[in-house]
Amino acid sequence: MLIIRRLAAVSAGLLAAAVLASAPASAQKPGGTLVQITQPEPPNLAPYISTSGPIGQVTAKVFDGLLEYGFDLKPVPSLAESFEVTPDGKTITFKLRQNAKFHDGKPFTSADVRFTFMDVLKKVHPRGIATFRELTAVETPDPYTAIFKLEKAAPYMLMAFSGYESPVLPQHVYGSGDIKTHANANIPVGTGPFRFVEWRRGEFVRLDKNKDYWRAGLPYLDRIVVRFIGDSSTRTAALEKGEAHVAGFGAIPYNDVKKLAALPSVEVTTKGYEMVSPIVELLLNTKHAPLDNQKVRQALAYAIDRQFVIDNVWFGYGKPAAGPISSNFAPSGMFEAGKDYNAADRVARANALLDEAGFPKKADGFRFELVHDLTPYGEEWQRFGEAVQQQLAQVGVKVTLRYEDVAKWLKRVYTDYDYDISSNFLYNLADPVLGVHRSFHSDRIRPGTVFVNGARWSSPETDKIMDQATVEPDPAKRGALYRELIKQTSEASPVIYVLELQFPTLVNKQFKNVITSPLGIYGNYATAYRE
Amino acid sequence: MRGTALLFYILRRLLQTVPVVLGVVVLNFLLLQLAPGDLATVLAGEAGGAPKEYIDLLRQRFGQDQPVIVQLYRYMAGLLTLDLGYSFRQSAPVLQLLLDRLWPTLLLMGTTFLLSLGFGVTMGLLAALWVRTWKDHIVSVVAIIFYATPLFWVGLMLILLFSIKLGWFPTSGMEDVVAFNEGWDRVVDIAHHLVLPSITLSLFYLALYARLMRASMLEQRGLDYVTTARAKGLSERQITIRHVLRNALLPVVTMAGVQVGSLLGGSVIVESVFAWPGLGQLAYQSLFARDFNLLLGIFFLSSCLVVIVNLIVDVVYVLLDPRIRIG
Amino acid sequence: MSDVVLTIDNLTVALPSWSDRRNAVEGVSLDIHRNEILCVVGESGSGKSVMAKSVLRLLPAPHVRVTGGRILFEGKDLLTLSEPEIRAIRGGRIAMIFQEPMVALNALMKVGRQIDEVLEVHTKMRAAERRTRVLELLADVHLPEPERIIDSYPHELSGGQRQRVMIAMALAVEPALIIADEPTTALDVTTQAQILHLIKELQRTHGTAVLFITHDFGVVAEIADRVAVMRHGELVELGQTSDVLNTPQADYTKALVAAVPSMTPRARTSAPASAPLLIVRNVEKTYGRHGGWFGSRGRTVKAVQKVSLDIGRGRSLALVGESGSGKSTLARCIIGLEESDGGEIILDGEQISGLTRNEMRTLRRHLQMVFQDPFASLNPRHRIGDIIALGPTIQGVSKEQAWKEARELLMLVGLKPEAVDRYPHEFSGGQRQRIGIARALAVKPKLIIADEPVSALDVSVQKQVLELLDKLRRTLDLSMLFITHDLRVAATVCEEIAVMQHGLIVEQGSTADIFSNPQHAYTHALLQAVPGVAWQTRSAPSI
Amino acid sequence: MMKSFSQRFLHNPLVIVGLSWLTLVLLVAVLADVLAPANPFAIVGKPFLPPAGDFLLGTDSLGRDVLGGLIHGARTTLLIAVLSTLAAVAFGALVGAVAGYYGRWIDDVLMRLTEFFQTIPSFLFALVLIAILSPSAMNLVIAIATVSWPPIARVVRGEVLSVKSREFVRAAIVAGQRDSAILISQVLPNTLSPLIVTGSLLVATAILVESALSFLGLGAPNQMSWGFMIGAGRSFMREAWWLVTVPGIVILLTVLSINLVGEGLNDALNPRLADA
Repeated sequence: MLIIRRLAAVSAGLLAAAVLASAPASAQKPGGTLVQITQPEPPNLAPYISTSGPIGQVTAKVFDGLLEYGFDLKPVPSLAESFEVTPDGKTITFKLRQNAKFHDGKPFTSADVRFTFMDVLKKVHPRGIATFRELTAVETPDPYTAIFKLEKAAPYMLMAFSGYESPVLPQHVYGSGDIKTHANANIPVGTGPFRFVEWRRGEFVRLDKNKDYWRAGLPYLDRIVVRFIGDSSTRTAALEKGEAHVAGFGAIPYNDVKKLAALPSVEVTTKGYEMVSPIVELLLNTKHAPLDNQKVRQALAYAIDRQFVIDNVWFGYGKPAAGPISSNFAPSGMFEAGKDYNAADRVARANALLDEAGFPKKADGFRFELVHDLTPYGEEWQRFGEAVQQQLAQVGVKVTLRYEDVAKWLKRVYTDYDYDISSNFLYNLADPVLGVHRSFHSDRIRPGTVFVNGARWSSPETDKIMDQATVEPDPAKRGALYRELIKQTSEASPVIYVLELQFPTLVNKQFKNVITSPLGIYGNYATAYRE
Repeated sequence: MRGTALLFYILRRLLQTVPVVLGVVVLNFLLLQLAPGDLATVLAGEAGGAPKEYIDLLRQRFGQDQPVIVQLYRYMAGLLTLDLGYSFRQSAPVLQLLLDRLWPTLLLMGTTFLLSLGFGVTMGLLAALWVRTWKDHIVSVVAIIFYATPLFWVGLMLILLFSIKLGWFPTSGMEDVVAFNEGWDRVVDIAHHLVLPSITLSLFYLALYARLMRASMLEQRGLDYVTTARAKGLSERQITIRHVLRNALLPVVTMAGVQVGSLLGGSVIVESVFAWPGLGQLAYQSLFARDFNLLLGIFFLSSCLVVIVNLIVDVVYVLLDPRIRIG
Repeated sequence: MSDVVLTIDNLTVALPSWSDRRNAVEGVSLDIHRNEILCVVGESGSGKSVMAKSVLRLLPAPHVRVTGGRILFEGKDLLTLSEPEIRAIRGGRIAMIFQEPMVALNALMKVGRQIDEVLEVHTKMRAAERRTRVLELLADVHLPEPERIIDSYPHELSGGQRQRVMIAMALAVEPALIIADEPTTALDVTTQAQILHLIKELQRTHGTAVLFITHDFGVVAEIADRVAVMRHGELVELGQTSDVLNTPQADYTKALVAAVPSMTPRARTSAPASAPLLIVRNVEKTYGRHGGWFGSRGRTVKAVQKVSLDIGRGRSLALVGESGSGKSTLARCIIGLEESDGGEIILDGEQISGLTRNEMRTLRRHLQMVFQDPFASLNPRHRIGDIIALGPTIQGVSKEQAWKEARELLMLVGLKPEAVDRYPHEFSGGQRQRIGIARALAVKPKLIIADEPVSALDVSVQKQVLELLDKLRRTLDLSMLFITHDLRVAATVCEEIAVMQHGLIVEQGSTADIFSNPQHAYTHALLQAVPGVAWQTRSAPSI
Repeated sequence: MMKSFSQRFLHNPLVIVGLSWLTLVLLVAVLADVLAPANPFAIVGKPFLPPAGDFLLGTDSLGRDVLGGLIHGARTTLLIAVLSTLAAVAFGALVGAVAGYYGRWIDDVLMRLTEFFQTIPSFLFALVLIAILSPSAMNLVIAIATVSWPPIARVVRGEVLSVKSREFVRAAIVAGQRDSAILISQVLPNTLSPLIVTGSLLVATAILVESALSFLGLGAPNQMSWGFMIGAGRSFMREAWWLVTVPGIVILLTVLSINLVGEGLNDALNPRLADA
């Protein structure tokens, strides 16, 4: 089937009006400073070499992408006014906006696009190396046309053009010198609605309004200040006192979110993570006995009380996961519930499976012992580990917890594979090719590469399904392939899917229109305003 | 005469500290090599996973593909020219990062130092003057409670009471980031933010100095020269101020020098509770990010800081005590 | 009487509840007259110092306090004065001089300023006038270069100079009474003589009354107009100096006077032995060679310079000198506590200098030592039996045998054999020194080195210990090297004397020769400096 | 004659208070399995039950019994603190004794080493050690001991220096005792009292360090300890005050008691200072 989608060249003002249809137009007066809490402090402000979450929370306001996305995950125009995909899926032609300028006053042209994708993202961007692997060239017949040439069709690529994922860089700034240690790594220059002013380390980044933004009349806010506060209860206090206005991605402890939600001044939303779709999982080392036994793995999956974890560890901000693919993909037909590990008699089933597998309970009530390596990402992960420890104890599995720092843990799980169980949360991202394949495909068993197939489970069948889905342009066929993948992987259970995390984003009610896309606080806040 | 002697003494002491500081750096360098995992994996981890090519690229960039001895040699060679390397994680030269964070830490530590020393000495002095009265008991009990309370707990309780319930002080940070104050307003604003963290960090040391000062005062008051002073007809007040105080200060000065290192350690906790943008927080972050260049830089800087403060303390000691020979 | 300056009337001072006796001073009454030096003499624990301190109410309250009596001064009872009133008297009308000038002065304040304080408190003089006065005072106490001394710190002065500063301080505002609490005890004998002379001179020129506390009858003989003898807090005897010294009435006074070591030199008791037991040849020792890695080059002190001496079998030699003369260093070199830098030490034909600790071990049985401080020389955590038996067990004697011998030794030194099971703190100073002697004897040595063995003891105890040492030496036919600063003691126990000064032996010979005809100026000065030398050579009680 | 040591020690009311609390904590630690037989990590009730209900001190964020945690925590906390102190005292005393007794270059080398460790901010150093070794009870002991021995070494060295110049040591040399024997039988026993005082105070410091490390999330994950409880409860400070307050007060009381007893020991061992 032939996909030609053509977006009407909608003017920026019209687009804004359309998105903001629900808000009363009279309230949108310019001015105000919005304070966002980002945790932890970003290591740098170079989103083209690092996809560390906090970086994007800052730089998505400074850099635009070629496209943005609606809550339905459909592309909307940004620096590209429109694009066209040839039927074979091997050529994408972007028509670029003509009035966009970088913060230093130089105009934005197709040369910048070619530089960004060919010289930077494809070479040094951690995900870009994979996402744009099929990209062979960017042709620039004129300053406002960029033609992407692909080796093979890559339908997922179209989901990766946001300012967060693929920021468009000015060639005249980043083009000279080594991009990996570029002087502007911490002084970002883009076309976005806010320009970078100052980064006082340990304290804040200050972004001021870009007066020459290509969307006339935008942004409304005068300034965005991104604050970094190391201690979680202090972050809560800052939000409570109105010293800060926006926080997301777990910056506020889940238990405090409930309390803050009760305040008249704070609004809580779980929207804005549709292109992220994080899933909390327990990774099982399928090469370690007894976890090489499928029955044992299934038994462990049954033993987890998902609702308890959601209620007591994430304080309600999640829903039970039904497989490797998030229910956020239901609209595109790629989601279906897998094997039901949440059945009412799950504990009995778990015990039965373990007996069957040949691990009877011994005199002390335990069948065998495992070590659980906790994700060193904060205290809820520790509590999660403690809850899992108690739940597995109920089916006779004795668990010892091990807590190491990030580097040590990553090395243990993804390089040395010296672990039994580890907790983690992985993003599904905008497409299963980007976020899901990495957990199961045999070509993703790569010692030293993190957040890939650490379970080291693979089968020729699932490899084949994924290879087909990668290049399959027909959404319906892709959907069917992925539903089959869900079925097979949840039966094999190399990974126990616990819950779909619903990050709460807290916004002070003085501010409106802050969360306007599936990228949430990775958005650019161009249309946010203060009442 | 004595001035030049003092200068030579300072120079000689500085020279003596060089091997100590270098030793600390080498020790830490080797210690950090023992840590499994490296910056490349952390960076890749934070990026939510990355291809192997990318991780190898990072390793090569960080010089981690070289043998340890080569890395050590390169680092030490750089150190001699005050080049502390580059923090790849923070994308900035280590020296610049350190200098950015140095002054908030110095501000916090300096304030704490003065607060704890000033109030501690005063409290100890008063307790000694009121010895065995109810006032002495109150001061002593307060001091020992401060001494026994975990730092972070005090910080949390102070935030709860003074920021959240009473709203007198800001919860965190070093200045109001919405207002962007300039000039005098900024000074007032920073001072306002400084109150709670410095009190939190001060309490323990205040208690320490108060107790030491009290004991030292009492010990000195039993010595013969005090009896001499009394036999001269001096009032107790004169005896205390002219004779006992200076003698009693000597052990407190020594202790204050010893405690500088621990003060830096305590600031890790306080900076984390109050989001104070200092070296302590930077150290904690860089440790978990395996940003070794930065961490080594922090160790280097804090060793220098400790050594310099110790030197200052020794100089103060020399000035206070004419018996110390510095020739 | 009009010239009575101070009257102590039935004074009683209570000790804290946990002390071994109730009162430090019990019902003491005394008068001190104008232009008079009254010596209060007594052994440690007699209450003499407490009495002196109670005059100016300087007792360590609240534990030690006056519970009865009056102290009348210029018509007022000092014990009932208000704080400001007593402060006006302290340093103004009554001044005090203490025993240890090093600790009695504030180490962190220039001495001039410390004298100046007295003037500041008690006069209305301006700063410049006060400075002139301080300089005058420093000159009055015969300190050289007052302009330099005034800006010196106490540690920059010698012990004698410091005590002169204390005296200048006491004289600053011409007090009616000076209380001197053992002001010369910490000083060397020649310095002591100078200070005593100074006090007497100043007292005569100013007509001041002086209450002088001391334990030494020699000092009494030297300086006192009248003497009060105290024992256990009570006044035993009070009278004119010559009466008390020459015809003491109370038994206690008699015993004390008798215990003062004689100035009569001891005669040679036996013919010289054929070969000396100990030969010391050209021994040298210099301190301060070792600097730290980065340390400053310390000053070097030549403690012992090419010293030679012999001790015959069964003979005793006294090594006499003041502090810093190198006598103790020489003793430590001989016993192997320090390594000499040069020269030879030969014991009974065997070279012992330059031996390692291990090589020295078997030779230890020939050579033992009695230490100075009976409180520091016994390990407080060991039983007496263990302490005495240590040497023999190291030499290979069985533990049972060593303990059996320890019991016998204890009897020999006049203690009960049961003492083996007790700990040092249960014994008095004299008893401990007896234990120290028993320890030295335990390995049956040929030579004993006694390093100031009686200098920390009261005079009556001192006499007993000296007698014991002498008796043992003669019955066991030991040789002895006796280190002392006190010529009187040396004369009591040794038939030969070597005088040391600045690391050199300046004179050596039989005690009798040296006493009757000193050759070296320093020996002469030492002899002259012995306090009460005139009185002692006149009436010589013998052992 | 002064009052005996035990008289002076036990007649101090503050010492009695401190000793009573420490005895209680010690008993609880020893009898933990009897007093609270359940696994302290076991989820036994609803989360966040306030104190004085079914659970005397309430439950925590996962429904674990706070009282049970305190009881088992006493064991872990004391064990970590005491073991690390013992290790620090043993090592510090060895270094200090050897440096003080042998002097010269040995002293120089060892004291440089000590200085070295004192130059590195100790808490930071402990953090690094834990990060490298990974958090566990054993590693906490190692880390805390590693950063706390230098003061002990200094105290012991100072004492040894003063004791070794005393005459009874010379007497032992003169008697022919070997250096090692002198160090062990003559010198070290006489440095005990300052060592005991410093050591007892070090236990208090160790408890504080352990709880601070736990607060930063570096406590031992499989042992219930007071520091762990505060670390786990700090986020819920406002809605469940007892989670942080109760273990915080317990730590405070314990550290306080150790200090009181340590000071009492000091006063009783050095009567001169006490009477000043």
